[in-house]
Amino acid sequence: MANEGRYCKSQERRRVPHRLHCARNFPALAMSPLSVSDLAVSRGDRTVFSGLSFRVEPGEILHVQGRNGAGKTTLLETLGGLRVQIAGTIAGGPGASERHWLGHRSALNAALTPLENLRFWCALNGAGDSELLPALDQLGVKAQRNRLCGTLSTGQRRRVALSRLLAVKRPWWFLDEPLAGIDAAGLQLITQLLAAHAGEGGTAVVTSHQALPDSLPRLRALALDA
Amino acid sequence: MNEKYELYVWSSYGLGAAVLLWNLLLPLWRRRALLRSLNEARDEGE
Amino acid sequence: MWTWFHRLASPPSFYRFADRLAPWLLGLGLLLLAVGCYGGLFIAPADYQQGDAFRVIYVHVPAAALSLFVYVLMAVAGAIALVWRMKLAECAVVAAAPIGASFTALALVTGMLWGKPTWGAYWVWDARLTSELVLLFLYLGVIGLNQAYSDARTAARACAWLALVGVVNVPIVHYSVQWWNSLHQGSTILSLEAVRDPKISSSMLWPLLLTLSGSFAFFFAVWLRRLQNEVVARERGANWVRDCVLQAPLAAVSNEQSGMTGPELDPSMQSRQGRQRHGEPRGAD
Amino acid sequence: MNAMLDAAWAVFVRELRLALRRPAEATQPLVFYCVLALLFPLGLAAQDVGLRAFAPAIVWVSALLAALLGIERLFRADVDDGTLEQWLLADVPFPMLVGAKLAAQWLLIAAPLIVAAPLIALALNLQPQAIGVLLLGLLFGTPVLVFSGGFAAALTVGAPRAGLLIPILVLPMMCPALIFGAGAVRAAQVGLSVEGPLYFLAAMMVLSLTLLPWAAAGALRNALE
Repeated sequence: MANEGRYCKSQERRRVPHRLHCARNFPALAMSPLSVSDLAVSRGDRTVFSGLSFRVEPGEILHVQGRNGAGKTTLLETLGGLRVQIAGTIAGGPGASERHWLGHRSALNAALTPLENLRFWCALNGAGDSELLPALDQLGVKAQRNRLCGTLSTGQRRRVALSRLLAVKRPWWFLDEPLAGIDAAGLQLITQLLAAHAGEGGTAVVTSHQALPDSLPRLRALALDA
Repeated sequence: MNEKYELYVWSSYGLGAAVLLWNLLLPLWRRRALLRSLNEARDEGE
Repeated sequence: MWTWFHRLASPPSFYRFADRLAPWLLGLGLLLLAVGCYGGLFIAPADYQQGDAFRVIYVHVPAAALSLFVYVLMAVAGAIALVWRMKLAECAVVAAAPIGASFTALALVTGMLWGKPTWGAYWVWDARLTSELVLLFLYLGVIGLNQAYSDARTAARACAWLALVGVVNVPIVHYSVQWWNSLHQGSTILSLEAVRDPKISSSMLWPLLLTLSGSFAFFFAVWLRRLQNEVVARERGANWVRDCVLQAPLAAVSNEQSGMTGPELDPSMQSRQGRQRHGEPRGAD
Repeated sequence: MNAMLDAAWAVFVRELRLALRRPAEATQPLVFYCVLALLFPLGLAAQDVGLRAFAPAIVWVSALLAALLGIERLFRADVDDGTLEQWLLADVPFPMLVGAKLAAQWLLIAAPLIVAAPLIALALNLQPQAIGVLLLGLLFGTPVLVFSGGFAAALTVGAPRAGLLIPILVLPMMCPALIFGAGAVRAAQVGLSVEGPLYFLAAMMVLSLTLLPWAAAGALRNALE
């Protein structure tokens, strides 16, 4: 894809480690499209949205948009498997070990260090932790790996949380407001991560108030207000 | 009825009646409040 | 039968069904209770052992039976709510708890009033009284848990879990207290059992059967009414509420608004039940 | 199966590590337990013979209250920082993870209470021959206590101010354990057989170890939704 080529060149300039975007295709099995039809989800007794139908193809980045309370997070939670819909079907989605879920909370205990938090997370998911340090390095928080998470800034915690995406490779990403509390350099970093992920054939569903950069390949918007 | 027991028996029947009344009235009151708030909400909406 | 059941579970058809059924159940219940109480107070002969004190039985036994029955009903509704995510069952749990609690309290107090003249003490730590007390705490736990959450659905489902765990707990408490007692005061237990299960003559029996069935009918009538309220409160935005709840009684409500001396003016009731009755802002966004 | 055990072990170790980070907080239940139990004699006349009779109940009730101290916070941090979402989404049965967390809590809260119990029992003039029974009873009874406390904490985790609700939810579940735990000690004091109550306690322990993690997991899932 022409778009992607341009993107890679710009990355080289910024000397991002090469392995970030070396193509590694995910097994074809995991990559069936996710198709949602006539979905209705409620929080408590309030139906947040209903009659929602869309498809996510492998390799796509779906940007879920909408005003506050439109149900972005609710939709993401339903797709990720945290919430049960009241009507409609979700077909072809990922299994538990094929998806990354990053909520708007970072899932880091304040009294543990980033490394301890992430090692725990790896053990929870039955994954090795050999990729942890390189992942923290790529996200620029390797130096903070032995400080308590409670002493890190919001952006740093966000970066630590995002390093899970690199530490364990999974084809489906569900990211809830990954850009919240992150600086310009961080925004660039996340853009690179997403582009590299899509380049490898991975899929991402992202909620965000901010616009995602147009440079991203196969970016598609889903507006929940409509 | 034997006076020795009168107090116990009558008070238990009285309490029973009170419980019945309480159970009877409470849903009615709540229903009334509910209908009023629903009506208000509808009037505001219109 | 199954489709009928399924249709009933939808809030609007349940609402209409309850509207038709509840008045009949209430009338039947009150009639049976009135006849039963009259029979119990004036027709049944005095017991040869306990004298007139045994007449408490016509209040105590129905209340105790209801308290257990309502808890089991709550647990069954809770299981249905958790397995099939059925809204009506969630409401059923929450609606049953206050009624069950009131009858449990009645059973406890009448038990004490019966105990004083027959055993000479208001309270005896026997298995039935103690498990009844624990049951009251379980009911209070359900009511408290329901009010602790601001979201009605989360609250109802938490209550369903509690009811399920509690229903396992009640028999355990009962048998543990029984055993605890038999270790230390075996003789009182024996005489107590005899008091609780007297060889009852038919002129004593029929009022009991009447008050028993009457209070069950009464419970179901009140429960249906509470369920209606609960369902309407949770479905307040739905179209059917507008169509079939608000249309008919509109005139009645506006009348009441003008010159009413109602519960709103009763401060004691207000403080105890205010939250429950005015819990409407729940789940509002 | 192996991955499941690894994950549960990871949860267990994480709990211990977190407790080690805040040692003062972790020892609070123990201190509270000792203070509470040793307040009772001060309410009686010096050398009161009644103390010995009340000792089993004092030890048990104090343990009960100490274990409930702060249990409402059990899941709150994990819910607030999003950790529990990751537990739910991991490819491991959620009740298993909840069970592992509760097991760690038992080790952190209840095990110190069991260790301290003999000293308190001696201070309360309990006969030395009854102390073994007391410890055995606590060994069987405290898991019931911690697991039902965990269940109550899971039930109330979404409710902001439910601290006072937890004792109301837990105490009915603790009645049988209290009856048999203190009952066994009283039986030992007068030389009666203690096997019955202890068997009953062990059965209750098995029941709560098997059922309550599932109930707690269901309640947590509900609170997160």
